[in-house]
This record gives sequence, structure tokens and C-alpha cells, in this order.
Amino acid sequence: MRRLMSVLVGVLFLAMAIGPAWAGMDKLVIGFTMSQTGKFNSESKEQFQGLKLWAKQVNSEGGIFVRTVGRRFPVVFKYYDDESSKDRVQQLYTRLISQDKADFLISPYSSGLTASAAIIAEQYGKVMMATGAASDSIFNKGYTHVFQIYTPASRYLTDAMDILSKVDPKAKRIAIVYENSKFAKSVCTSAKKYAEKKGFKVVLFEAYDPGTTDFTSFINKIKATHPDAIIGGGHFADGETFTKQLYEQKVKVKLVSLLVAPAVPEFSELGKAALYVTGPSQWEPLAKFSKKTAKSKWFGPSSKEFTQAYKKAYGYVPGYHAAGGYAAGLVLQKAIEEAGSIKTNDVKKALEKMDITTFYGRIKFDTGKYYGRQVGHSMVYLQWQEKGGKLVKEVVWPLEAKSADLIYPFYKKY
Amino acid sequence: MLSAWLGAVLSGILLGLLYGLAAIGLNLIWGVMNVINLSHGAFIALGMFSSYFMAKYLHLSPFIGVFLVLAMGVILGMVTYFVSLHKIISAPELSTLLATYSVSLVIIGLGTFIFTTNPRAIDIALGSVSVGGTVLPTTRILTGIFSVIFTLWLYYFLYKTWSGKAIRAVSMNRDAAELMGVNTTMALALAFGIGVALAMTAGALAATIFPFTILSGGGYELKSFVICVLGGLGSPLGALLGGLILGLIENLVTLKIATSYVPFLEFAILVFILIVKPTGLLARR
Amino acid sequence: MGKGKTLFWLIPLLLVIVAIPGVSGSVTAREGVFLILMYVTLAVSLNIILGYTGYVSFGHIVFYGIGGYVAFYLMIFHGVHLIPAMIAGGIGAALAAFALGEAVLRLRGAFFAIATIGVNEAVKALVNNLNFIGGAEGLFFNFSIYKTYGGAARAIWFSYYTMATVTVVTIVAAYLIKKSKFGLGLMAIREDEDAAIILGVNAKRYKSLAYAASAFFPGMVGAVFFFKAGNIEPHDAFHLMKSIEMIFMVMLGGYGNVTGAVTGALVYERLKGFLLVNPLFKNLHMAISGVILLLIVLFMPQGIIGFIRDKSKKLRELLE
Amino acid sequence: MDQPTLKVENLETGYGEVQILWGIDLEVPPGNLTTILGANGAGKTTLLRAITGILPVWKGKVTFHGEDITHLSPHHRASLGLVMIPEGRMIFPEMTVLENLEMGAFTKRARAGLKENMEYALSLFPRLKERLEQKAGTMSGGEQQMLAIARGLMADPRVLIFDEPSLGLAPKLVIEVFETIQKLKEEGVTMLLVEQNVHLSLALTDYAYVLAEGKVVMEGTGEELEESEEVKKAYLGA
Amino acid sequence: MILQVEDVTKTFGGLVALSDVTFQVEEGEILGIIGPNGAGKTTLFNAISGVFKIDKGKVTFKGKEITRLPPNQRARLGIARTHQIVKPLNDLTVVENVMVGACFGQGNASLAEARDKAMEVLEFVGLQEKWEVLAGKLNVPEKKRLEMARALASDPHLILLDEVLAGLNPMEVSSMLEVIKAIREKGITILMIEHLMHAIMNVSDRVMALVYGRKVSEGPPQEVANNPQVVEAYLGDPDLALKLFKDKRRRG
Repeated sequence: MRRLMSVLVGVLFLAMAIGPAWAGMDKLVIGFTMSQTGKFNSESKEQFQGLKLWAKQVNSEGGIFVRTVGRRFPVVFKYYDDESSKDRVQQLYTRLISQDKADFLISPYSSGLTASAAIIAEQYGKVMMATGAASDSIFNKGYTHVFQIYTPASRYLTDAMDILSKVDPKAKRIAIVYENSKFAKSVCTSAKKYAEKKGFKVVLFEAYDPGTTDFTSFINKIKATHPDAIIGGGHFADGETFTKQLYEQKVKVKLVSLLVAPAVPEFSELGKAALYVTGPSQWEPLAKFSKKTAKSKWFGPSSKEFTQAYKKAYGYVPGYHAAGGYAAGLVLQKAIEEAGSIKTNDVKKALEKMDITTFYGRIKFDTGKYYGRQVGHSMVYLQWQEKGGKLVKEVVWPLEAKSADLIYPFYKKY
Repeated sequence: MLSAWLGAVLSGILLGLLYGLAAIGLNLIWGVMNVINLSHGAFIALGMFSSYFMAKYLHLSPFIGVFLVLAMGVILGMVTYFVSLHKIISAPELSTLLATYSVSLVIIGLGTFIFTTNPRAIDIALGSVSVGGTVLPTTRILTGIFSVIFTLWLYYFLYKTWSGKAIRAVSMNRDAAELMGVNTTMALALAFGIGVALAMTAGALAATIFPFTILSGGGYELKSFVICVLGGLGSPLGALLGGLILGLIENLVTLKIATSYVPFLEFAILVFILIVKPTGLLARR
Repeated sequence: MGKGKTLFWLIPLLLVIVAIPGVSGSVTAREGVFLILMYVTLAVSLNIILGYTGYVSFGHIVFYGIGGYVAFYLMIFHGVHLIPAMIAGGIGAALAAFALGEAVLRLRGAFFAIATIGVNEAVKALVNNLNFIGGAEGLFFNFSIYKTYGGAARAIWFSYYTMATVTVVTIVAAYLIKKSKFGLGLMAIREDEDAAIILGVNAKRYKSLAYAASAFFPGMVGAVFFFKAGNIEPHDAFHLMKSIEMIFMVMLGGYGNVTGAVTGALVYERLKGFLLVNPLFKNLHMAISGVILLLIVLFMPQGIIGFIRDKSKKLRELLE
Repeated sequence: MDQPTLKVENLETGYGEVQILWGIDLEVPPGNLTTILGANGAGKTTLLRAITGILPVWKGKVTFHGEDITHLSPHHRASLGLVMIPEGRMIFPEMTVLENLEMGAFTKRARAGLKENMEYALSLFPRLKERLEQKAGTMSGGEQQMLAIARGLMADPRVLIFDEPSLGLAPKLVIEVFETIQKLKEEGVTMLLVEQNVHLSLALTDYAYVLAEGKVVMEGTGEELEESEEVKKAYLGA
Repeated sequence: MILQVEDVTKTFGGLVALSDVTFQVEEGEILGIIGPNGAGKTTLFNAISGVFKIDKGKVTFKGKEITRLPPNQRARLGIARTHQIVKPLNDLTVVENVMVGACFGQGNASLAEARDKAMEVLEFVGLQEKWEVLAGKLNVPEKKRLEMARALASDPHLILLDEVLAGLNPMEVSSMLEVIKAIREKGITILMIEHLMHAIMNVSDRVMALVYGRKVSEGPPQEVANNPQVVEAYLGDPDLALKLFKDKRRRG
């Protein structure tokens, strides 16, 4: 019996030792999990590719320069699959910190997973750049090591109202329809508040299930409320379906602005249904942020350079998840360079003070009650337009970044 | 308001027919071999991708490609049967549940690796028809028609061909069928093959209407459970009727209550019917 | 039905494993063992209904979710400490199971399995719409909640030892159930429900009680897990896939005995951990898990422990 | 003498680890009615399952028209013309009477003569003719037994095996079944019968075997056994 | 009078399995039930033990009406039975099988008591050497003994034996008959279905014959055995057999 026990214990220890456990002393280890499987697979992959591009560029110059040490540190990644599920996030982040000796962390994709990872980062006092996580709620929970790259959910759709009041002050009826998911719901709840504050009439405020495939009757319901604008959405699949069916049902509204879906390049597979749909995006290749219009100090490549480099590396034009991934690396790099140190506290201070503009937009963090929340960056609005018989994304908002004028109203396309 | 109701009914019927087709394969397999095929959803997703790639690379209209998908499905299903089910076909339910689930893991695992979970859509615009203020896209009407055609085909197959009759005989009494000279192993494999083929067919048709990922089959699988329980086990027509009921529920209920409650309603119906009349609402027995 | 010696080696072994992270101070080990403990508890408690009674509860994760939500709600809105909140979560799950059991346990075989999937999905869809518990957005802890437990670092250790306690209690309870008159009745139901009833077993009541018992522990596990995770969402709390993983673990180790469930959970957790981080397999771990599951179902239906214990009578006593 | 249609030599088999049959030898000559008698649990049904191939044979040999069929699958044996009318009828309840009959003619051999066999079967059982479109499961026990026999005939059998055809039937129907067997015998159909109704079967049979504890304990012509006290003892007690 | 069955009728989808069956069992007696296959004997046992609801009639046990009680409560009151098609709890050992009977039947024993009780009963039926074997691994005669032991372990007042002799060889039959007699000596009332006429004639105090769901005869064993209706049911109509026999002779 004792033998059996010792064998079992031995097996257990052996099993725990499996997996590489080295970490270079002369390298900067950046740890994160990504969703190689499960429902976040595609967004997470984009984000990862952006991050990888950044690392490649940094390492081609020999790494990040750390002033106090006086030399460059190349960047290495340690990452695991979190399966888009919360189960292992904490285990893997703990492993990244304690076993893989990660110096800095990047968040997983999605707010839910980030929230679980944040506890670990906070507990071990590791700086974590949160990208792909737009929720506001993580940032009033007392964390002091988590820094958000995305514009938070509360400001995602508010600009749609600003656009509307600018182009058509008479349009006052708004239908807000959204996917019943964490992200969409928090975005739309804030949008509703903002709309009401601005004097709009919210004629419909209703959620649909994430699994919804058929919107026909829902669209009939929307039609009956005669809105001027429809805003909302959720993720890609539902947004795409919804758009397709709006077109099929020939719904006559003036503005359609949806989360996520319009920003994804595959949206163009919808053909004419995609035309004139607008949507907020964290970043677009055509966004004309430049050194000239920047409200703060510029850092890193231009939009064009980033887009081209990405296209060269992966064969297609990047979306905002990729840009978010790249930006997370870039901001971290800037913070280390500013701090001149890789000590957490120094980097943290640099991040607190940071106010820069990059190809991705302005970056500045809240240091008050919502510590770490992104306050500098704002959404750009894109619209699908026709150019030479082809569907193209144009940036129409904010005006300083626009690549084309908004085509209004939406029903012009019928 | 009247037009809203009419629209809901019409699109409910069209969607319901598709749901029905999606459930028929599950129901056939359940009825014939008493196996709940937990890889049903994975095969639906495979059907979606088959249709997508045929449209994209062979420039084949999904409404023609669907016949190819059907043929492929039969072969794939039969292979799956021999690999994963044949050995345990008489074992307790748990074994067959887990075996089919493992098939699903393999398909979805490989699918995620190869296709990623990037959403895809087949861009096929065939115009639309307007009925009393409701616009019905042609693709939807076509999927409805095709669903009916495949159901009728299955009926013809099961009731008019020797192979079909053999499958029915096997479902009623395996030993007796064997004594009549039916190769029951092949009959079971064929039944599984057809069940899988119909799942893939439904996927191929759904892909013309809705965007999808490798994970999209899961939703149809869960709906298929509801449909099978509504329509009664083993009956293809029951599945079509169950699908119609579900399609109408989804469309009509939405007019009155918040859309986000629909899935709750569906699963509550599933559990309720199972408790009250486990053989299915429309079943004779 | 001998006295059995299983607990005499199983519990000490478990305690040794639990002590490893504390002694070595290795937080990586702690996280690993935490997950092992969690899986062990889930598998051992599922085994009460699946292995002892023979009912395939496919949507068993619903009780983990219910327990998680009850506890989370109490902790976040009423400031209840983890321990009472956890017990409340367990009781909530057990009550739900008992009530549900009276209705769905009439179904046998695959119908029961489908019904439990339906229950899980229905509850998930409902919670998605209930705004007082956060609806689709879920609930978040404020980081300061961990201050009550002496800061986040201590809170995580605390949740680790709590989980260990739950695991030990679960194993002992599952073992005692198996060795009791109640357990004998359950196993009679598993082997032949009609024969059991004829012999005088009140199958209806026994099944409901077994269902409640097998829901109680997952309810507590849910409470501890989401306490540690810091947030709870319907998608994570009622994840059907995890339900099936639980069955996988029981099958892997061996149906119907405590050691089997423990071994299954252990092997599964390590296997998955290995596949996830191994550079060769990490892209394909899901497909590989599928192949392994299929091989087990086809060629080793009695599971690892079942396979071993059939070898000799002595082992039968040690591996119950 | 002609070679026997069906021959069983030294057959042993059972379920799991439990052996039921311990070396059975038996012959069914062409054109004859051969009967197997025995108490419940003597192994009659097990023997038939081994002959039709539902149960694998452990040891021994089964030959059919001189061909070794010991390891053929049941459906393969059926296609050779070895046809059993199973105990408890085993009709297909959700199929119509017509479909049940058609299923009887499933094998390639039988399909060729489907029309003639159908006419023949229906002429034997005119009552079935009136109910061709009825679901078989809704018929009475007697009618189902008729259907089962008719379905067996549809297979164009080279040997027809009856497993307890009178089980659960009212006396009048039992007689009808035996009259049918008598008629088939007159037409020269080779048959193997397992029956509990000793008198009726012995009155009809050419040759009979008595099984007990998985062994043949007695055999002889119908007349010989009819007069044997031993048979009476086995079934009625002294 | 321990058991009273009045006008019990049960149909299965149009097929009448039991039709107005009425009889009584006295305390301590052995009542044998005979009848051809399909006569409704097992259905009658199911009605008494409560496996299904009867369509009509009344069952009274020890003065208490039990018509609507579920089977487990009837078992608790002291009705135990064996099954014609044995129902061993395959993955439990022989002793555990018997303990189920002891724990949940009339005896309502604790686990420890049940174990002793089980060993005792196993010795009584001659299975003591197999106590640790899994029930699924027993052969048919052993499984019959196991059924018997399980029923006995519950300390029943009435035991229903469904063809416990079928499939046994003469040696086993006689040893089983000894067991049955020994049970009676314990004061347990026995209701037994049997095909082996000489056996049932040998042990029964009274015999009842069922044919097609009806009681056709009841009384002392020899009287029932000689009842023409019973003889016809068992052997078929002798006249008809004779006629066919003669036809054959004539042709031959």
C-alpha cells in the first residue's frame, strides 16, 4: 500500500513538472493567455497577431531600451490557451508570474476573463495591459495594476448620438436593440442614459438572445416604433445577420450604428446589405490621426506604417483587435522607456503620467476612482460606402480623423 | 399590426421548416438506434462549411451543392458509425452519448484549428418576394422548399425502398430484421449516415441565410432536442411539425415579450414536455 | 460490502497533496492543486447520481452555477462571509435538485440526460434575463472584498484551503453514502430499478435525495470558485461543456467508486493541463481529448480504477 | 438417403460465462417435420438461436445443405433459405401487414418470387388479405401469429423453423396453427418445430428430440415418443 | 387469511391478461398456481406485488387494503417475490444482493444486521460459498437461489415464487423443494407458480389453475390436475390431436 502511495505521489510530482520552466535573465518576459479555442478564438487570434508584430519590430531593433541598465532587452512571450473560459485563467496567470517569471502581463481577450486575471495581477503586483476588454466595471473595483487600452464600454456608442444631432437635429427617435451579453448590455445601457440626457426619445430598448438567428419578427417590432435611428448590436454573427435582415425587410431608418460587426472586414461579404451601415471602432486603418492633429505627444509608427507592416506579415488588412494588441505592446514599451526601469512601480508611475498619441489614437489613463480606465482614447466611426463598385470602410467620425463624409440617410440605398 | 402577425407567421413557417430539417437527422438516429447523437451540431456546422467552400472555390450554388453535401454526409456518417458506435451500439446510453460527444470534440477541435472561429457567410442574393407588407427573401423561401423536399425524399426512402424498409424494420425489432435477411449492421450504419447527411444538409441550407462559425451547430443541436421532443421520437414528419411549432413560437412570441426570453421559453417547454409526456407531444404512443 | 480501507490511504494522500503548495510556497502548485481539488469534488459528487444511482445527469453543472450565484449574491449584496455563503450555495443547489428531482427523475436513460441539458440551458437563459443578479453582465466583486480575508493574496490561500476542506468532506461523504444502507439502496436502483422497488427500496425518494446530495457539493464548489474568480457570468456558471467534462472524469477513473472519480479527475486535469501547455498539442488539444474519450468509451468502459480493481480482491477493498 | 437439410453436430454454446448447451447432435431431413421438445430452460430457444446464428457457437458445427454455416451471420443464413418464425412473433408493429410480408421477402432469393409467394401466403391466410393496409401491431395475437408464419413463407424457405408457435394463443387458434403446419407438411416443406404442446406436435411430427439440461436425452419418431411415459413425466408429472 | 384477491382484472391494450380473478390464501399454506404459458400467472404476481395498477378489483393483505400501494410499501408490509426471468443486481456481490432484501423489506434491518441475516439466508439456500462473487457471474440455477435468498432475507409474511424450479435438473429440483418446505416450516405463506406438475403436486396444499386470465379450477392438487379443462389447456385437445394423428397414419 505504501508503495502504491509513493508511486502515486511520484506520478503527481512528475506530472506537475511537465512543461518548460525556464526564463531568461536578459530578456523581458511578457505573459498572457489567448483563446486558441472556444468562442473568442478569432478575436483573440487577431489581438495576438498584433502583439506579435510589435514584438518582432521591437526585437529587430534589439529590444526595449532600459535606461537604468543601459542596454536593450529583447521581448519574449509566454502564453497559453485559456479556451475562452474562466476555469484556467487564474491558474495560467499564476503560472505565468511565478513559474515563467513574466515581467509584465497582457490581459486575455474579453472583459470576463480579464476580470479574473486582474485579481492575480493585482495580488502579485504585476502591471497588466488590458486590451480587448472594454468593460468599465473592472476599473471601479480597486485595482491598481490594470491599464485599459480600449475605449470603455460606456463611451462606445455615445458618439452615435453626437453624429445624429450634428447631421440631422430633427431626428429624435432612437431604437436601441442589443445582444443580451455582458458587453453589449453595458454599452447600450450607457448609450441609453446618454441619449436621454441629450434629449432623444428612446422608442425601444430591448435585448435579444446571443443565439438568435432570425430577427424577422423582431425587426417587425422595431418597424412598428418608427425610429429614426437604430443603434445597438452585440458581436459579429448577430450583427451581420441583423444587418442582412434589415436590408431584406427594407427598413426605412436614417442611421444604423452597430457594435463590432461593421468593423470586421468580413462584413463586406453581406454585399449591398452592408452599405451605409455605421459602427464604432477602436481603430481603423483609414483613421487620419497624425502628428499634426495629435492632442498629445506622438509615439510609434503611423497608421499607414502599421497597416502595411501587418498586411505584409499576415496577408490582410488589420482590424481593431490587431491594433489593440499592437497598441498594448507599444504603450508598455513607451512606459518602460519613460521609466527607464523594469520595476513595476516605476512603470506604473510612467503609465499614470502617460499622455501620448499613437496610430491607434490618444492614450491616457484615469488615476482617480476608476484607476486604470482609458480616458484618452475615443472611438472612430466607420461607414461602409461604395467606391468604384466595391464596398469600402470609410472613417466618418471624429471629424479630425475622417476619410470621407457620412452618407445620410441610411435608406438612400434602397 | 396585422401585417406584423402575418410576417411573423410566414417567416416562422419558413424558419420552422429549416429547423425541422435540422432535427430530422437527430430524430431518425434516435428512433432507429436509440442513440442521441451529440455530434449532430458538429455535423451541421460541417455542412455549413462544405456549402461555403463549394460556393467559394467551385462556384457552386448552395442549392445545387446541397445534393453533394447530402452524398458526402452519408459516407461520412457511415464511417463515423463504424469508428465510434458499432462496438457499443447495445451498451447503455452513457456510452453512446459519450462516444458521439467525442466525435463532436474531434470535429470542433479540428474545425477550430483549421477554420478558426471567424464568422463566415455565403454571399448569395436572389432577390425577394413581398407578401402583404412582409418581405420574404428568395433564399429563405428556397430553404423552406428544400427542407420539404428532403423530408419527402426521406419519406420516400423509408417507405418505398428496400433499404428504407430495412431501416424501419431494424428500428422496430433488430433480431427479427436480421432473421429476415437484413444486414442490420449495414442498416444501422446507413441510418446513421442518412441522419448525419440530413444534419449536414440542414447546415448547408442554413448557411445561405445566416452567418456561421464552426461552433454554430450547437444552437441547432439544442433546438433539435426541443423539436424531437415536441414532435415525438422517430417520426420524420413529427420533426418537421416540431420545427414548425418552434419556428412559429420564436416569431410570434417575440411580438409580445422580450426576445431575450425566447431561449428560456424553449428549454422550459422541453423540460415540461419531457416531464408530462416523454414520448413527445405529437407521438401516438 | 466490507468495511473498506479506501479512506485510510486516500485521505492522507489527498492531505499530502493539499499540503504541497503550502509547504513549498509555490503558488503555481497551489493553482494546479486548486483545479485538481475542484475537479475531484465535482467528479466525486456527480458520481453519487451517475455512478451510484445510474442516472446520467448531463447538465449537472447547473448546480455549480446555482451555488455560485447564491453565494456570490450573498457575498456581494449582504456582505456575508465566504463560509456561510458557500454553505447557503450548497443548500440552494441541493434544494433545487431535490425539487427538480421529484419531477425529472421519473425519466430514465437518455430522456433524463436530455431533460438535464434542458434544465441547464433554461436556467442559463433565465439568469441571463434576471437583472437583480446582473443578468447577462454578471456580477463583479470589488477588489476590496478580499480585505476581509486579509488581502487578495490571503483570500486566495483561504479559498484554496476552503476548497480542500470541501473536497475532503465530499470524498468522506460520498464514501459514507456508498457504505450506508442508503448507498446500498442507490446501487440496487442502478442495477435494476424495478427489482429494487420490489425489494422495498423507495426509489423515488432515494433518487431525489441522491440527486440533492450530488448537487450540494458542486454548489459549494461554485461558491468557492467564483469567489476566487471575482466575477460570475451565466456563460461561465452554466457551461454545458464543463458538465460533460465531469462525466468524462468519472468515466475515465471508473464509474461508481470514489477512488475512480478521484483518479479520473486527477488524470483528466493533468492530461488537459499537459495538452494545453505542450507546444506540440496546444492547438489540437480539443481534438485529442475527443480521441482519448472515444478510446476509453470503446476499449476501457470500466475506467482506470475499474480496470485495476478487477485484478484482485485485495484491490477491490482498497479502491472503492 | 438424402443428405439432411440441416445438421447440428456436437454443438456447445451459452451466454457470457454460462454454458447452456452441452454437445447437441440433430438432423433435419428434407421434407420432414422435426420437433424439439423440452421443459422450460432446457435450452430449446438457445439451440434455435445458435442454429440461426443470433448466438455465436462455442464448439461444434452447423451445416445447411452440406455447407458449413457455423460462423455465418444470421442475415447471411436467412439469405440461404434458413428461415425462422421467432418466438413471440416479432412482427414489425409499426409496419402494415403488406410491408411485413414484403420484409419477409427481403433476401435476393426471395424477392424474385415475391408475387407468387404473396399469393400463396395469402391463400393460406385469407384473413390477412382483408387487412393488408392495417398496422400489424394493432392485430390480435392469433392474427399476428398468422402474419408471422405468412412472413416466414414469403422468404421462400428451404427450411422453416417454428419457435413455440402456439405460445399465448387460445386453443382454437392453436389448432389453426397446427393445421397450417400440417398443410405445409403435406406440401413438402422442410420444418423444424419447437413446441410445448406435446400431443399436437407428436401427432404431426416425423421425428423428435427431447432436450433436458442442454443435452438430447431422448429421440425417436412421433409414435415412439407419444407412447413414452418419460415424456409425460417430463411435462405432467407422474 | 393472509391474502385476499377480489375480482382483479388487468388488460394490456385490448388483451385481457386477468379477468375477475378471486381467491384467498390462508396463513401458512402453500398455494400452487398452474396454467399454460400466457395464462396470466406472472401478471397475477405483478398485481399482488404492485408492479402496475390493476384496472379493477381489490387486493387485501393481512386485513389491510393494498390495492393502491406502491411495490416498495408492499414489500415493507411483508410481501416478497422472485422473478421468473431473474433480476440479479449484476454489479453487486451475492451478499450485497441479499442485504438489499434484508435492509428494505419487512425486516427493515440495519446494514450490520443485514449482513448477518444475509449470510444466514445464503447458507439456508446453499449459496454461502459464493457470497463474494458478483451476482452477474452466477449461473441460472444459482441466480434462482439468489432471488429466493433475497426474498427470504426480508423476513416476509408472504412470498411469491415465480417458477423457481424451471430449468433446474432433478437433483436441484429436489433440493429446492426442500428449501421451499423449510420456508413453510418457518411459518411463511407461499404462493408459487410452477410448470413442473409433479413438484407442485408434491408440495402444495392447494392448487389453483389459470387459463387465459381466468381461474378455471381451485382445490386439492389431484383434483385440479384431473380437471378436464386443465388437462386440455396443458396438452391441447386430445381428441383433435388424435384425429390429426389418425390422418397421418392413414396416409402413411
